[in-house]
Amino acid sequence: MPAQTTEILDLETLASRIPNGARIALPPDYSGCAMAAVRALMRRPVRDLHIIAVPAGGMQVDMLIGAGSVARVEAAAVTMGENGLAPRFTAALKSGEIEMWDATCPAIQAGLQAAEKGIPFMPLRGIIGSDLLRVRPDWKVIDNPLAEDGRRDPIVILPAITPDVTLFHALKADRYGNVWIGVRRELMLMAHASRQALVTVEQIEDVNFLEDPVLAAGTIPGLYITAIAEAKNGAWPIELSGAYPADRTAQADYVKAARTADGFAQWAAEVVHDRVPA
Amino acid sequence: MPAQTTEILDLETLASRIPNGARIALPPDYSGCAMAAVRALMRRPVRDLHIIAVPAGGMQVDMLIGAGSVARVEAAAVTMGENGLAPRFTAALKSGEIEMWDATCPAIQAGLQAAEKGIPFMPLRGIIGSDLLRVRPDWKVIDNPLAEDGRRDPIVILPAITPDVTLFHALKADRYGNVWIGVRRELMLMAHASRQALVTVEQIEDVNFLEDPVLAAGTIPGLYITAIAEAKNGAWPIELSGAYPADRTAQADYVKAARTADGFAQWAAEVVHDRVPA
Amino acid sequence: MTTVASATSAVSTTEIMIGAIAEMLAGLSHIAVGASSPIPGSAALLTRARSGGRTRVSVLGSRENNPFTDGGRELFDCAGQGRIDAFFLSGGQIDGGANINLVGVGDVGDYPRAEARFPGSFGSSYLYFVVPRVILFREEHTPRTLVEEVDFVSAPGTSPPEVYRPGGPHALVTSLCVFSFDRNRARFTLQSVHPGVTAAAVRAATAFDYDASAEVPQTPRLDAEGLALLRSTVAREVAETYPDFARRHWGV
Amino acid sequence: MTTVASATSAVSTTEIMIGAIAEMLAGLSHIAVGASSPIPGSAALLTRARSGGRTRVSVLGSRENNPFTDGGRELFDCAGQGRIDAFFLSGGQIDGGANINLVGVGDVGDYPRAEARFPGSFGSSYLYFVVPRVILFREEHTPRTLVEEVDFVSAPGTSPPEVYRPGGPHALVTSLCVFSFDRNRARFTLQSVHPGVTAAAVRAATAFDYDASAEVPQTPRLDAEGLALLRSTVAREVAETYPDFARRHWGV
Repeated sequence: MPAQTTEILDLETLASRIPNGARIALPPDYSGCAMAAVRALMRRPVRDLHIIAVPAGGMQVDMLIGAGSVARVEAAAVTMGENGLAPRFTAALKSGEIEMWDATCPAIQAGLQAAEKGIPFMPLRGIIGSDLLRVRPDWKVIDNPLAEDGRRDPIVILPAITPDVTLFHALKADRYGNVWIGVRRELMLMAHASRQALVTVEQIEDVNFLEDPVLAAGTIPGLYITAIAEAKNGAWPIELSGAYPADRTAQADYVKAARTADGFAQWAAEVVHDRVPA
Repeated sequence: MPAQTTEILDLETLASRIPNGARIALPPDYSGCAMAAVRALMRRPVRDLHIIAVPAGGMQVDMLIGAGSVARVEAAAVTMGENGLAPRFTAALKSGEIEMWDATCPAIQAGLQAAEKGIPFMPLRGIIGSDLLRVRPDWKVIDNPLAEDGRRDPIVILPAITPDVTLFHALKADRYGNVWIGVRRELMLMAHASRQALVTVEQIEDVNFLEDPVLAAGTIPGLYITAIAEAKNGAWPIELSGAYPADRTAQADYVKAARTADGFAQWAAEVVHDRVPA
Repeated sequence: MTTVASATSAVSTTEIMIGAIAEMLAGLSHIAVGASSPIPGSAALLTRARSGGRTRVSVLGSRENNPFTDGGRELFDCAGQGRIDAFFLSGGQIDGGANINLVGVGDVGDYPRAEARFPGSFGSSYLYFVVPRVILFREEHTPRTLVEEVDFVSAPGTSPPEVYRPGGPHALVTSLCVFSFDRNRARFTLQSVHPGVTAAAVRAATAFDYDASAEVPQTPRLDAEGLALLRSTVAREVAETYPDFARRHWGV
Repeated sequence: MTTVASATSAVSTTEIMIGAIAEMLAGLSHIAVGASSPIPGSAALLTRARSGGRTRVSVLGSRENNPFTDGGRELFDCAGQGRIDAFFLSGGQIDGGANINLVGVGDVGDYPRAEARFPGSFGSSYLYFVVPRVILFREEHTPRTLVEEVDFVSAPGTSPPEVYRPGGPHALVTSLCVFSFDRNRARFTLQSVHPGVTAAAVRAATAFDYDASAEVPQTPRLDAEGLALLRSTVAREVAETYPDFARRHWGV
């Protein structure tokens, strides 16, 4: 009799659980983006998000910036990949309307690992001499206290990153809230590190993934999952590995439209507020 | 065309790759012990091992101590579980013939994670006020450099643990050296952290586990695996999840015999040097 | 015993201990249990059975009740995240300051040589600090186990205020009695004695000093419903992880 | 182009760059390639094809050639373990000290506002330190990209001796030429110019100072065998991860 502590919600209710001002962790474009839930957030619209991109942001980050939902972005990069620069992100940094916490990929992962372990900081090699240290006063260089023979060994230490909430999309969950993610372990790290994890899935199955040793190996236990909601094509127009490829036309259309604020608004009126794929 | 860098060896050759004096990481009794390979090491016999039990040791550690193969044990515990104290370990600590580095489970895991990340140390909560700090001069208490407002926040930091070699047994490998371990991720951590990983398996399959997204989720890539060897019943008399249960009679026989050095020698003559299960 | 214990059989000391521990667990969200802890394990599974699915129990070494998929470190990480409300520790020695010793008997100056060597500290040196409600249990209640001062501190009962410590000892359950622990005073109080045990007998069997009121109540037994549940549904769940224990006590 | 390039077609600048990079990779055990790096990716896959299975290539974002099973951090952990011999970085700006800028153009004092904002540093601030052979590549070779001093240092080209740094820049490959980098002198040397390019043209297109001998050799082309391999087997492997690139260059 496994415990049943994960709530099963509908998409809009799940999105409503993310409060204004939340520090929200979002996965990269190759790892399951909860695009349907992001559109629900834009319809509300949510405000003042601190986005933690794990470790880089793409279309979902750019859309949320365009919708005026973002106060701050913490990321190793924000990009539309082969479609070029992220237009609303780039514009927002030119105008100065969002705060940027530039990072480097392994620093975000190390910060989340610190939260996962319940430790206040994590050391990381590299970074010294980078201007990231200038713009990230929360990062600090110390002398490795275990260096041999009093040798100087400067090393960067990074504070734990504990998101209020993690939001992503996956292929499937079971009714106990166990979510199968396969090799996409960054999603597990995010769920472990975050206070809450909200997950949309293509489908919820009436089984227990943890009873199958092969599935269990790629499963985040329901223990870490606050709530799940079904969302068919929930990652569209981003790819979902094992289910569907990226809709490159829709992505290119977005990048083209979002070059200007007006273009973005028109795009959002059509794609976010009306034409919600079922 | 995947690279083919993992060697496929026979059991004795695989065991011969572990030099005297090696710092060797061994898994706990529930996680796939390479007992056939350990018996091969005892027949040689290997000498002066520094065993890193991840995080606790059982029958394989006790056997190696009995065989005179061990200089040092680094472990959170050594126990025969429901069969009680580990007899050769207990005797060796009474006589003082091995060095002991007592630890606590998460400290060993944190040390391996530091090696996995290529960082020189890892902080860990707890431990302060434990006599472990007295007997582990390599562990150090520092003030958290990120503590707020000059508040004192003492925290233990642990050096990275980089084993020379990891040795374990698993259900199956493929011909590219990919090893399926399911949820037993401590084996992956050990392989990542170690300079070499030697693995025995029930069988080597002529496929590529990484091509199957469900299997891939529980697979250590061959990238980290130095060599594999087939060993049927390779974990006997320890259980191998998904294959066979523990042989509790054989384990109880061992504990009874190993109460004395003579008893151990007799047991070894019979079980290690002659009756090698195929 | 090879037949199922009926609900009317006499309540055993083991069942008294299980009942006492279960009472301390009521209402918690997530209880974790170590590999060789059948009495706390039974108490945790009983608590879950009475919670209607709200209490999660994670039993190390169990196939059915171990939800972890990230390797041996996950239990400790999970506790460090504050997601585990209760855990259980024992000790070769436990002293009046709730310090526990899982390493050995003898002068720590002689370490690693020991007069008697225990298996080792396992996760105690960490979990004792981060799990809010740690329940100590030790069936053997003698001056040899409940000592004035432990020879080796695997994990201290209390810490100075600057040490990060959201967790710590809540109580100590033995085959004779239940002690509660006051973290501010670093001291045990005799809470209750098991049926047939006197406060004087506890005092005689305990080498450390502790507080006790003049009238020490008896440890409450499980009510009939709880006992029936323990001996049926829960006993079968216990058998999955602790088959010998379940057979011995409830014949399942 | 929609037909497969034959082995006798003219060698393109892209193929010259691929050949130059491949030469730097020969004999390495493990080469990792970022997600949007088709030229280095092609060079790595060509190296693997010529290695007889001894060279491992890990391409981020590839299904076929991404061996990682431990999430986004594994590439970085793997590099930290010393298991990656070569990696590739680019930059919105690269300067004569091999400092790279992936953040933006403008005074760092105005950060985060920027005259032009690039995507961000990605893993460069780390990988540049731990991967022994980092090859910089940038197709656009102009004073705008190869600057005297970068506006923002995503990752420095060199570090003081006390800084742990087993890795760093090895060379810079552009559409015009190949520079080698001397870590002790923190300075580039013009190693070779691509066919049809003069040393003077490189000097005019480069805003940073660098060394050059009086006679700069031409960047060697791939031999016929290498070119044939690139345009057949390797092109098809490249297409798995970089379909547009492979179609454009080799019609596969």
